[in-house]
Amino acid sequence: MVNMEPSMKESINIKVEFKGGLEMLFDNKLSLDINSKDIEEYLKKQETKTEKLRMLDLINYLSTLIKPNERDLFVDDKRLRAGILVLINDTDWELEGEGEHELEDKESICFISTLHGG
Amino acid sequence: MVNMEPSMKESINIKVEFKGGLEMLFDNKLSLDINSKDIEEYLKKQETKTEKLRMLDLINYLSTLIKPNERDLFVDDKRLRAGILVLINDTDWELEGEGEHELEDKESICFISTLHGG
Amino acid sequence: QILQANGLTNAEIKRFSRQLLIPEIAVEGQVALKNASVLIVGAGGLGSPSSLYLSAMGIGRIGLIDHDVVDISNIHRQVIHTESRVGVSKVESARNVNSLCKIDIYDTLLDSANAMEIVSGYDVVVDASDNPATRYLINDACVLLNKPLVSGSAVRLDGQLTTYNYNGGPCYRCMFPKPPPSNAVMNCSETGVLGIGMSSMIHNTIPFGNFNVFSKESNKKTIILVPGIIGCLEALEVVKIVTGSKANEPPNMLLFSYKSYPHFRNVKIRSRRKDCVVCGDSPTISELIDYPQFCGSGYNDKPTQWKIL
Amino acid sequence: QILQANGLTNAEIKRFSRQLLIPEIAVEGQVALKNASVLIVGAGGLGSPSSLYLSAMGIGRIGLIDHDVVDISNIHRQVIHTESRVGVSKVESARNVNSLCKIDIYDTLLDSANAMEIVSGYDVVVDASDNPATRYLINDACVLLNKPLVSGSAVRLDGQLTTYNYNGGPCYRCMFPKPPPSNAVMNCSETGVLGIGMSSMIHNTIPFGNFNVFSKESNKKTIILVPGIIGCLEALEVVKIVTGSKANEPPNMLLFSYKSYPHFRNVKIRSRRKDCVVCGDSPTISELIDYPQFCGSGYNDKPTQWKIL
Ligand SMILES: [Zn+2]
Ligand SMILES: [Zn+2]
Repeated sequence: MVNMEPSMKESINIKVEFKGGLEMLFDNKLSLDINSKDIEEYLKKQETKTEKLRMLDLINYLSTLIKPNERDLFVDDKRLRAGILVLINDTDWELEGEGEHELEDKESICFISTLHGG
Repeated sequence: MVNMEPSMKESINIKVEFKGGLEMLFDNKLSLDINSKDIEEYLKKQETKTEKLRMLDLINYLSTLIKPNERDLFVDDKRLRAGILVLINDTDWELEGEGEHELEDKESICFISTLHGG
Repeated sequence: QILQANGLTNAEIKRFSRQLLIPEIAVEGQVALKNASVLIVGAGGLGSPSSLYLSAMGIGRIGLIDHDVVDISNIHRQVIHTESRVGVSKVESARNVNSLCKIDIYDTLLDSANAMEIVSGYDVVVDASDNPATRYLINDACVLLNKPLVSGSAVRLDGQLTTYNYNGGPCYRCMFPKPPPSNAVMNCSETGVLGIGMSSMIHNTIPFGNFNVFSKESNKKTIILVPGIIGCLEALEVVKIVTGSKANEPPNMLLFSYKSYPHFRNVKIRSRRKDCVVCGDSPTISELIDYPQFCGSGYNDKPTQWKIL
Repeated sequence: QILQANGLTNAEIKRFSRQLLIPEIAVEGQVALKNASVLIVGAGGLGSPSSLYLSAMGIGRIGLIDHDVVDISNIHRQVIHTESRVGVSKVESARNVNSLCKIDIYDTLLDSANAMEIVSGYDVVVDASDNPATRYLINDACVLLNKPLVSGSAVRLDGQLTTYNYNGGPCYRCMFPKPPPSNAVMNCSETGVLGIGMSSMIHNTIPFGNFNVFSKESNKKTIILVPGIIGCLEALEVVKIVTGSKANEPPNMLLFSYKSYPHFRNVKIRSRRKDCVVCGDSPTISELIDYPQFCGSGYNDKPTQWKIL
């Protein structure tokens, strides 16, 4: 901890869930525990690190966990692809700032692919 | 507040819900907000006030809100009648001490009459 | 029918292809469903959808018991004699639902004298009955015979669903050691509120596909959607038990309430009670008892007296 | 039939006595159900239980549209010509389900040319379809005609349920302004995993009471219980809309997941978007468009190409 940058905040933990088939993109895992350090490390490499840790950062980090040929089933030009609903603590992310929403410790994020079948 | 007894704790609030038909005993109210002062006042009258505020005290207080001729549909000899399941914060009260459970602030208590029809 | 090495016939593979392709079911799950037998007690609002969906899922054998089903002979004929019936569409209809599923019909009242023998012939039991005496009877038979019990109920606008006697969870008696007072079982207060000749017994028909169920009780108030939903969910519990995925759940009860938002609520319930008189460590009940006496009301949902709730 | 002053016939009072006695339905609710008309788009896994339960609840008129239903003429005949059919039990069966409910059958494909006329004839619309193009089509027609839209879907082991365009809530486009890429719609990765001749199209029959539905797609993988549950819940949404109790709920979506515990999850969703192209304050869509082109896949659930998901 001696080398910790003074600007660096404590790391936070986020629970990410996948529903509606999206779990198949993530090795059939229904949920992942994500630490903010992992996201920040990815952002540093991309040289896109900003002060805040936003939903969009999480989405782009998650896309790196997907096989390259399936990535367009999750993201489309660095944004979430159409047809995926996101819940932040069981509430539609549209009510919570969407991609600009700043991640908080212990937040629960759920990605749901909409279903069209019947 | 000048006359407050030194032993008296701050009052607590409890949300009580009724399901499975029990709401009909309580004027069709699906939920009640109960303040511990109301229960304590009742217990004083009954001269049964103890240090702790227990689930049994709540049950006996609630029975006073029911019409006398319907009271045996909720209590049986000062205990909850058979066939009513109690949840304390969405968990079976058997896991939480049943009638001896000490009430806490903001706890959610749910009384459910078991259903036999089909 | 050609039986493949995987244990399914070509007809079954064709019929269940949709769910065979789902890894959580797959051939293994489908074979487990085919080899499973399920007893459904009650062919009313709960038993109709649960039996229909269990047969559609591919359960190999279903027992259906209900003494109160006027059209039970009808069901029986439709299921067993489908191929010889007149009218192509009717044959088709019955065949599509049931031809791959054997259905045992018991046109009788389940009681202490016959329950052990009937229940012993099945892997899983579905309680779709409508009175406490039958519910305690089914529970004790399931505990004595070590069968998982999927128990659903629906009254008025509420529904409840629990799997008892399974995987360290409670039995019905662990949850409810004493039966409710019989005056709390019947709910007749609103009878006659309509001001139209409804004071006598009203015959209610529960329509459900091929299952036409008749009931004499005017006190079984509900909207058919509530047992419909709970009945489908009873079938789901059976599928989870048979395919093994239910084993990952803690003991729980699902509550449905039309009046509450959200409608569904899942709550954690107790484990098996060591002091339970039937499933505990030192049980005092080792054979079936007189349940109408124990409950103060009979298998017909007829109370000793009716009071207001 | 004798019509009482309350607006119900004696047959209706007898038939619906159970729910007439429930204050939340009562005569007022039953009359509202009787006077209501509901269009169900799709007669597959969702449409079968929702139509069956809506008719059982007492909805006065149901429209059922599906071009892909092989046995639709069968349903038509069973519903309309019940009284003249041979075999008493069949007549009974059909009568019990439907005699008090008028059923309009549309053996056609819902598209931009006919949707406005068909949808305009109903009070509430149930989306029980199976592809994005139809879902956007239904949504736009409902917004343009100001009809509440109960939308259910089920794929694999998941289900979703929302009521759109109702009481200040969003429309389908408010939630999903852009259609999903067509490669994300089809899910064919597991086709053929069984190693048995399943590479060609497989004919799947969805059995459901009198409704025998045939589907040509091997890609519509699900267990019949998931659309069964969602279909029942679609019927529930309609009943809540028609009787008025739905108005107390905030905009929400119910998620069902077989793999998750608990299975149900209710989530709060956005309100109507002021910038929505069809239901917003300055809509740019004022008539139906070409939905297969908009979605890159047609009304038949056939994608332009199949890719892995
Ligand atoms: Zn027990
Ligand atoms: Zn909109």
